[in-house]
Amino acid sequence: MRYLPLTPSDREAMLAAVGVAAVDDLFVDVPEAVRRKGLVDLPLHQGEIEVERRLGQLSARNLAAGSAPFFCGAGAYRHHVPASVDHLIQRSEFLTSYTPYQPEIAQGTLQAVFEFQTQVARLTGMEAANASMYDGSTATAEAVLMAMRITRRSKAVLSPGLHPHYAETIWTLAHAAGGKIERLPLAVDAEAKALDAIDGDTACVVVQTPNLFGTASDLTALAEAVHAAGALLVVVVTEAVSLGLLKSPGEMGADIVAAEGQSIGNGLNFGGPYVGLFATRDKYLRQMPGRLCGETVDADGERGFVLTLSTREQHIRREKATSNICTNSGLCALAFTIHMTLLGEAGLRRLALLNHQAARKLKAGLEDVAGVEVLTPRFFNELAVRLPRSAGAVTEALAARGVLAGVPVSRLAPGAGLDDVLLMAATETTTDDDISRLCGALAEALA
Amino acid sequence: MRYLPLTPSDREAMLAAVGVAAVDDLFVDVPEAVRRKGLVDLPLHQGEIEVERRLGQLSARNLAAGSAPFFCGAGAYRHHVPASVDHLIQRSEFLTSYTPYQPEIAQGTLQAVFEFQTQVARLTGMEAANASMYDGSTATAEAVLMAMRITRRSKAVLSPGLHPHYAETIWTLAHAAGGKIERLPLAVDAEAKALDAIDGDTACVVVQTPNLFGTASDLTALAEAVHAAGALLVVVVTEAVSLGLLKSPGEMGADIVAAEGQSIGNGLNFGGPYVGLFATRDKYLRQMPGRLCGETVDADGERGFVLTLSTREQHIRREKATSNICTNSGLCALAFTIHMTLLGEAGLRRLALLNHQAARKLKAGLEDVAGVEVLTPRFFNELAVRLPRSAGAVTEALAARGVLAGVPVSRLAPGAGLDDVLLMAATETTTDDDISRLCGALAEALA
Amino acid sequence: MNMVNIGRPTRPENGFEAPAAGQALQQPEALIFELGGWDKTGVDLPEPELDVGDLGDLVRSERIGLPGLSEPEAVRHYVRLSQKNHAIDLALYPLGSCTMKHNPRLNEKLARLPGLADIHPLQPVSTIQGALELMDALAHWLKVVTGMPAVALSPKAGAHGELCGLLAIRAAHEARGDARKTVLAPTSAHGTNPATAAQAGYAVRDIAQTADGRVDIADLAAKLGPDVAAVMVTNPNTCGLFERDVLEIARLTHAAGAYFYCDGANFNAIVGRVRPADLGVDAMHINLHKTFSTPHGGGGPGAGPVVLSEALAPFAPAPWIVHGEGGLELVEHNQGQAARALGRMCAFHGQMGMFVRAYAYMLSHGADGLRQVADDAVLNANYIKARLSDLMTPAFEGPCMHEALFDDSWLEGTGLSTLDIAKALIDQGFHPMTIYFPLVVHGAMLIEPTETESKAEIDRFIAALRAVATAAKAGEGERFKGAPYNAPRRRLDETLAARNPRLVWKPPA
Amino acid sequence: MNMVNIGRPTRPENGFEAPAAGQALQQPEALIFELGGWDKTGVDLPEPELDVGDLGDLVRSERIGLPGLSEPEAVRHYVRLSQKNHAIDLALYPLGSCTMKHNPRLNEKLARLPGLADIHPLQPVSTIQGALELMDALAHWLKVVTGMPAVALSPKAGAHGELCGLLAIRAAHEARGDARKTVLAPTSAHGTNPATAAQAGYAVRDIAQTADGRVDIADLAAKLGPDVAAVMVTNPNTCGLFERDVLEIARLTHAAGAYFYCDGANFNAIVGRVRPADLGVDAMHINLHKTFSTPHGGGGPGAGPVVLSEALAPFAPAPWIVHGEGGLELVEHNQGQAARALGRMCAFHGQMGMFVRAYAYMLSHGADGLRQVADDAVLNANYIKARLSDLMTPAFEGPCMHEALFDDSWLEGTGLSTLDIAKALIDQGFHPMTIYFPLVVHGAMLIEPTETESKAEIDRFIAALRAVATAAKAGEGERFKGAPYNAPRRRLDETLAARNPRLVWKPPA
Ligand SMILES: Cc1ncc(COP(=O)(O)O)c(C=O)c1O
Ligand SMILES: Cc1ncc(COP(=O)(O)O)c(C=O)c1O
Repeated sequence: MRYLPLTPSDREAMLAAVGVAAVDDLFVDVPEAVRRKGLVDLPLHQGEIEVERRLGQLSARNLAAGSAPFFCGAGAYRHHVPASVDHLIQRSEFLTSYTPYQPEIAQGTLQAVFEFQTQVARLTGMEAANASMYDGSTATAEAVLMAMRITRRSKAVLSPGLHPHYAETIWTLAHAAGGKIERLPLAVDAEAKALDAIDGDTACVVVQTPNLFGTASDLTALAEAVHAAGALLVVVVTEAVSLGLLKSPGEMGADIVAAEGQSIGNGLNFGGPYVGLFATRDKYLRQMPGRLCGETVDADGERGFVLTLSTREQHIRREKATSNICTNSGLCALAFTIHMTLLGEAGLRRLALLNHQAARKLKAGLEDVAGVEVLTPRFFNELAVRLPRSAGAVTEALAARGVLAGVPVSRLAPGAGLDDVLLMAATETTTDDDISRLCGALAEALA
Repeated sequence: MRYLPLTPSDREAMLAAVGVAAVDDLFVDVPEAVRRKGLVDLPLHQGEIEVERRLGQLSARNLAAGSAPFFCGAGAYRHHVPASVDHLIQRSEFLTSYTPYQPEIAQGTLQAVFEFQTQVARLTGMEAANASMYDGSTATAEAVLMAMRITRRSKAVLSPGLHPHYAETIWTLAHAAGGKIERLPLAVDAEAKALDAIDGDTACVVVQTPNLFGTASDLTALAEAVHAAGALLVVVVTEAVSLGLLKSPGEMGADIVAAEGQSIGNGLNFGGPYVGLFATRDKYLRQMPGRLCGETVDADGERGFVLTLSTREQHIRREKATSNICTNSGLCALAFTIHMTLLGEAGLRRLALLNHQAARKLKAGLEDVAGVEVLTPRFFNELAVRLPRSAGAVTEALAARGVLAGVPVSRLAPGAGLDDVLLMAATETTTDDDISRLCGALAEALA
Repeated sequence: MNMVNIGRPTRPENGFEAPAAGQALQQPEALIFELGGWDKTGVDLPEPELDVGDLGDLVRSERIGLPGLSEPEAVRHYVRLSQKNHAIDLALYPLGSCTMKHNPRLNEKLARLPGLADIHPLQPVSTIQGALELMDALAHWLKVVTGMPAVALSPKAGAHGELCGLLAIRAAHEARGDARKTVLAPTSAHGTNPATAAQAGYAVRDIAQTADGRVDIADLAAKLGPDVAAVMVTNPNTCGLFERDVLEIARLTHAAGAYFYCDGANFNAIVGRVRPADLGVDAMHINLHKTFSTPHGGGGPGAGPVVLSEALAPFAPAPWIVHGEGGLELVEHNQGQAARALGRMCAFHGQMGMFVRAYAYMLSHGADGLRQVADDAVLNANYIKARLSDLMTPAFEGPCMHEALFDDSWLEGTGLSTLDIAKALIDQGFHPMTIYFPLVVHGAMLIEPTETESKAEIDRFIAALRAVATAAKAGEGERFKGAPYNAPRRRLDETLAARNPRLVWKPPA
Repeated sequence: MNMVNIGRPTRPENGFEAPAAGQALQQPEALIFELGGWDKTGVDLPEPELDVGDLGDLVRSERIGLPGLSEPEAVRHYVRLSQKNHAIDLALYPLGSCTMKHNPRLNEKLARLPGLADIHPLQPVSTIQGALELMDALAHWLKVVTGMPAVALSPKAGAHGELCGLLAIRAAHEARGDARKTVLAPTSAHGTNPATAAQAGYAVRDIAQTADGRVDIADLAAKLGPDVAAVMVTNPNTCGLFERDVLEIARLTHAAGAYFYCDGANFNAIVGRVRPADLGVDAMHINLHKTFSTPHGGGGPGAGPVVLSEALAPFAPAPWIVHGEGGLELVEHNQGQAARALGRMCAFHGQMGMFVRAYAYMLSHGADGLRQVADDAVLNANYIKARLSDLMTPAFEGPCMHEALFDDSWLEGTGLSTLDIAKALIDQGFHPMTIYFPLVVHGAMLIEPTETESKAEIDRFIAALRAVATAAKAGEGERFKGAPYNAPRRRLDETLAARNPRLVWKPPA
C-alpha cells in the first residue's frame, strides 16, 4: 500500500518500544462490542492504474464545458485561468501546508494572504478584507449575521435580484439564530423594491449586482436610503470579473461586500471549491468572521505577517466567536491572488471589457432568433431571456445537440413562475462561432 | 507580451544608462544590408487562450494511445507512470535549473544524478553509469565509438536482431569518423550469427535483448566468443523494464550497455525526449561519453556531489573529447530515478512479471486468430507475428477500427522482405479486454 | 561590507540586501504592491472591439490600485514566497487535531480531468451523470465506513458540517414540536463546537472531564434534561483518547430525547476499525481534508460531509442524489419536512474537487488500507509517546489514539513555556505540534504524526524533540527565548499586530 | 547541545543532525540507498497470475540492489533535494551562452495534452496527423525566422545539430566527389564545435581572433583552401559580439568551396532582427532549449533542429514530412542522395516534447514578440555592462549583444580569481555567470541576463555583483576563499572527486 511507509519490521520494533504485543492492544479503550474484527464491506486497495481508469470513466460521462459552446453562469463562470496559476498552487509548499499557525515558517502563505486581502479590499472599494470564506453564498450569510450583530437588529431584506441559492443559504444560517429573513419575489430589475420592506428591525438589505438576471445597477441611492433607516447595505457580487469594469460596491456605499471569487483563478469544479470574498469598513473589523492576516515585525525588526485579531475567532472566543469558520478557502484564495497579480489592473480591465463585449455579441445573436426576448436592461456578461416555451426543456434539447445553453431560472426557483426564463452568460472564452452555433441550435429547437 | 517584463519606461531608463538613444544603436555591428526593418512574415503574438485552442486542435487530431487498445512497441513502450513523478519533475528547482556547473547550489540535481547512475549501474549489472545520453539509439552509437577508441579497431558488427533505427544511427555517427559497420540481415533469433562476422579489426559486436522481434537471449556464450576475438560486447536494451526480470547484461558479460530508459518514468511523447542509459566497467571510465557525477566533500568535510572527470568532455578536451555531447536528458533521467525509487526492487520485479504475463496473454489470444503465426520463441513483453498479408495494411485497417495493433517491420526496414511481420507489445496497462478487442478486430480484418 | 553576514542582512552600496547565512537560496521578497508594476500585465488578451457606452455611469472611473506583473516576475514572486513555508512534503508536520498526512499527487491529477473539473454545477443533469455517480459512490463509501444510513455532502468544511448536523437536529426537534435550547459539550471540545452551537441558536454548557481525560458521565447525566438538544462529543477526543463510555454517552443522550453529535475530526484513528453508527452517533461530520487526505492548501479548502442516523436523515439539506429511471437525478429543492427545516448549506452541491480526491484516496486504500491507516496512525502516536515519556510529561496514562498529548509540567522550573519549545523545534527543522489545545491541559502539546510517516522520520522528529527537551532542562533558556533563529523570520510580534491592525498594504506616507 | 548552531550541524544524542543557521526549512537528506527501503515499494500493482517458467534460466536470480520508498517518502526525498538547487524561478540565472530564460508553464501543460504526449512514434500515420502538422508548422516558423529553405528537426540538442550540419556538409562534398578533411573554427568556439568536427571525421584548425573579439578575416582567408570543408562560426559569437564581417566570412568560405556552419546557440540576440540566411549561412542549429525556451531541466533534454541552405537541403537526415494526397506523410527512409550520405541522427523523429513547447512559445510571441525578445535581451546585457564597467573590466569595447563579457584584469593584485567572485556571488543569492569561457579571454565572466528579467531584478543583481567587486577590491580576501558560506554546501572539492572517482553508491565497508 503505497501511501503507508511502515514495514512489518518497523511495526514490530515500534510495538516493542511501546510495550504491547499487537496493535489491537492500543485499542483497548474501544468497547469490545464495537471493535470490528474484519474489514468493512468495501473493495480492497487498488493501484493507480485502476483508480485512474475508474475516475477516467466517470469523467468521460460528463460533458466538459470546454468541449461545447457554453453559456452557463448564474453564480459560476467559465474563465480562462493562466497555466502558471495552477502550477504555482500545486507547489508542495503551498498545497501541503496548514493554516499558518506558526508564522515564522509560514511567511509564504501569510504574505500571499496579505496580498489577497489588499486586492480584495481595493477591488470591492472597501477598507479591509478577510483571508476568505468558503464561497460567495456562505460569505453572504455571514455578512447578514454580522450586520445583525452590528445593528442589534434581527431582520434582513433580500432584494429581488438575489441568487436563490444565496437566499436559501442566508435563511439556513440566520433563522436558527433567530434572524428574520424577508425575501422579495424575483424580478429582473427592481432592486429599489427592497426599500419598501425596510422597518425599524431591519439589520440589512442584501442586494446583488449584477443580479441573478444579469442586471447591473447603481446602488448609491439605495445605500443612502438604507443608511437613513439605520440599516447596513450588504452588496453581493457573484461575478468578480465585473468589478474590473463596474463601479465598486464601496464607491456606491456598501457596508459589507460578500462576493464569489471563483471567476478569478478558479475553475468551475461542478460548484466547489470556490472562494468567498468578504470585505468591510475598518470600523466593523472586530465583527468580521474568518481569518485575518496582519503586518507586524519580528525580533530583529524585519517585517513579517501573522494571523491576527483572533479574539474574534472560534478557537479563542468559542461560543462568543463572530463565526464558527475554521478551515477556509486558502488555496483558492491563493489562485485568486496569483491570477489577479498576473492580470494587474490593466489586464483585469481588459478582461472585463472582453466579457462585456462577448455578452453584447451574444445579445445581438439572440435578438436574431425568432421568439427569443432579451429581458436584461443593463448587463455585464450575463443576460436573462424569455423563451416561447420551458427553458428547462429547451436547455435539455440543446444539450442533446452538444450546446450548453445556460441555466433555466426554474432550476433555481421552481415555483417562481419564471419557467420560460433562461440565464445565459458569455465570457472571454466565448467565440463568435460558439454564439452562432448556439443561435443556430436554438432556432432549430424553437422551430 | 506576457513574458517580457521591461516596460517602455524601463527601456528608456536603461538606454539612458547605456548612453544610446535607441535599441537600434546596439545593433550597429550588424551590417546595414542585413538589418531587417520590419517584422518577419509570421502572425503577431497571441494570448494563452488562442495558443491553447490551436494546440488543443492539433492534439485532438491524433489518436492517443490511452484511448485505444494499444500494442505498439519497437523501442518505445507505454507504461503507467505514477502521478507523483510528473509532479516532482515539474518543480521549478528541477525544471528550470541548468546543468549543475555550480555544485554548491545544485546539490538537488547532483544527488539525483548520483542516484540515477547507481540505479543504472545496478540494473544493467555494470560498475559505472553516466548521467544520461539523448536516447537509446545515440547511446548505442556512442558505445560503438567508445569500443573503437578502446580497442583501436574500426569495425562494428551489428547483430540480426538490432533495431533498424539504432543500426542507422550507429552508421551515421560512426562512418564519418572512419568506422566500418557490418549490419547482418534481420532475423528473429540469430544473435550468434554475429560471430561469423567478427574479424581482427572488429571493435565490438552490438547485440540487442530482447531484440527487435521480442526475442530474449542469453548472451553469455556470445560474450565469451567476442572477448576471445579481442572485441567488446555492446549490449542494447530498448525495454528497460525487462531488466527487472531478465538476467542483466553485466551478468552475461557485456562490456558496455546502452539502453533506452523511456519505459521507466517517461511517456511515449511521439518518440522524444527519451533518456539514454550508458553503463560500463570501471576500467573504461575515462573513455565514457557524457557527464559523470561523483561524490566528494566540501570545505567543512560534508559529503557533496560534483560533475567530474570532465577532462573527457568537449568543454575541456574539445576536439579530443570522448564525445561532443553537452546537453543530455537530465529531466528524463530524473523521472527515471523517481519512478525507479517508487518501484524499488520489489515493484520493478512485479512490474516486469506483469508485462511478461500480459504478453503471454496476448500470445494466447493471437494464437486463436486464424492465419496469425507467432514467431518469437522466448519473449519478455513483445512478439513478432506473421500475418497472411501486409502488416502495414492490416495495421491501417485496425486503426480505422480504433485499435493500434503494433508496428509493421516494413515501417522500420522496408526492403527486408518482412512485410508480413508485425511487432506487438503488451504491458501492465494492457487489459484482457484490450486483447480481446484486438483479436476480434484482427480476425475481422483478416477474414 | 561584511560578506559573511550572520544574522541581520547588511546594506551595502545601492541598497542591496544580502541573504542571511544559510539562505543563499532563500530570496528576500517584497509585496506585489512594492514591485512597481502598476501598468503591467502578465496576461495577453485581444484588444476589445466595442466600447462600454451602453453602461453609462455604471462604469468605474477611478483606478482600482491593482499591481500587475509579467509572467516571469509573477512566477518568481510566488515561488520565492513558497520557499518560506514549511509543508508536509518537506518534513513531518505533527499538528495535533489537523491530520497532516501525505497528499497523493494522483488525486490532484484526477481532480483536474476536464470531465470533473470543467463542468458547471447547473449543467443539464444528462450531461453530468459521471459527476453524480462519483458523488453517489463517495456517499456509499462514507456510509459504509461509518455504518450510517445517510450523508449530506454539501458542507464545505468541518465547522460547516457541524452546523449542518446541529441544524438537522434542530429541525428534527422542531418537527415534533419539541424546541430545545441547549447543547452540551466537553471543555476539551474544539472551538468550532461551541461556536457552531451558538450559530445554530443554542446555548452551550460545558461537560466536565474526568481525570483520565474523558467525558464525566455523572456530570453529563446531571446536565442532560428536556432542554438539551444535543450532546457534542469528539471521539477519539481532542486529548487523543477514545471515549471509553461512548455507548453510555449515547444511551443517556437518547434517553433524554437529545441527539448525539460526534465531531469526526479524529476519525482517522478508527477508520475501518470502529463504525460511528455502532457507537450510537446521530450525526458526525468527516473532514475529508483530514482523514481522506485532501490537501490543506495553507488553510483550505476542505469538505465536511455529515453522516446522519435514520432519525436525522429526513432533515438533510438540499441537494441530494436519487436513482431515477433515466439515470441519476439531483434533488435541489427540499421537499417534505426538510423544506421547512434546514434549507441549503451553500450554493450548488458542495466541494466536488475534494470529493474527487477523497474518492480516489478511498479507492486507493480499500477496506484493507483504511484499516491499516488507523492502525499505523495509532501506532505512530503511541511510539512517539513512549519514546518521549521519560523527558516530557504525558497528560494522561494508557494508550493514546492517533495523537500523543503532553502537558507542560516537565517545564516547571525552567522558566520556559510550551511556546518556547515550539519555536525551538522550528530551529531543528520541524513544524511544532499543536500547542495550548485542548484547553483542559496546561500548556498542551498535541502531537499527531499520522500514518504516512516512516519510522525513520519519526525517529528524526523524536531526536529533535529530545534534543530540545534536554536543552530546556539543562537551562539553556536564552536560546529558547530568542528562537527561532533559523527560520525565514525570527519570532514575530503578534501583540503588535493585534494592537495596531494593518490588514492591507498602504503606500508609505 | 548548542541550539544556535551557526555553521556546522551539531550531533546531539541519538544522532539527530540539526539544520544549520537559516536553514530551518532546508532538510538534510540522505541517498535513497541509505534510507533502508530494500523491500518497500511506492507502487501498487496487482499480484501476477502466471509464473515465468517459460523463460527458464533467462530469469535473473540475484538481487539487483534497488531500494524502494513508499510514495510519501519518495515525494519528500525529491522535494527536499529540489530545495538545494538554484533555478530561474528563484532568481536571475546569468549563465552566459546558456540563455536561461523564463519557461512558460502553459508550454508544460500543452506538452502533456494526451494527443501530443501519449502517442507512439510508429502509430499509423493516419492517427498522428495533428502531430505531423505541429512539426510542419514548427518547421515553417523556424524557416521563416532564419530565412532558410529547409530544416532537419530530429537532432536532440545543439551538439547533435552541429553534427547533423557537418554530416550534411560532408555528404554534400562527397556527393560531388570532393572529399575534404578540415574544419576551421575560432578559438573562442564552444567546446562542442571542435568536438563535433572531430566526431564528423574532420581535423580542426583554429582561426585567430582580432583584438576586438571577432574572427580575424586575414587569418581565415589564409587558412581556407581546397581541404577545408566548413567554417564554423558562432554568431553572435561567444564573446557576445556580432561578427561584423560575417558577410565577408561567408563570401570567403563559399569562394573556397567550403560551407558556412553557424553555431546558432546565441540566436536569441538577433531573432526577428537578422535572418541567418541573409548572412550566407549554410547550416545552423537552433537550441530550442535556449532561444525558444524549452526548460533546461538540470541538464536536458533539449532539441537542436538544423536549418539548411538550398545546397545542403538534399542531404538532410530522415525523417521528414511531405504533404501527400491524403494528408501529411512521414518519409522515414532516405531516398536519393541522402540515402548514401547522412542516414538518421537517432531513432524516431526527434524531441516532440520540445517541439510542442517551442511552437507554443513562438505562437505566444509572434513576429512582434520575437523581435522584442532580441531587443530586450540585448538591452539588458548592455545595461549590465554599462552599470559594471567602472568596477570590472569589460573584455571588449562597444555594444555587446545578449551577453556582457568581462575579463579578470580588474582582480589584479587582489589575489582573487574569477572562481572566487563566482562563489562569493552565490553567498549573495545569485547563480554565478559563466566563468572561464570563452577561453580566449582571461578569467572570463560571461553574463547573460536574457529578456525575461525585470529591471528591478537586474538592478538587484548589479547591486550584488558590485558589492562583491567592491569587497574584492577592498581586500576582504579570506571571505572569498571560503565562499560560499550560505549555500547548501560549502565549496566542494572537485579535485578529490576526479582523483578518486566515486560514481555510484557503495555500501559502507
Ligand atoms: C476536533 C476538530 N473539530 C472541528 C474542526 C473544524 O474543522 P474545519 O477546520 O474543517 O472547519 C477541527 C479542525 O481543526 C478539529 O480539529
Ligand atoms: C555556443 C554554444 N554552442 C553549442 C552548444 C551546445 O548545445 P547543446 O548543449 O544543446 O548540445 C552550446 C551550449 O551550451 C553553446 O553555448
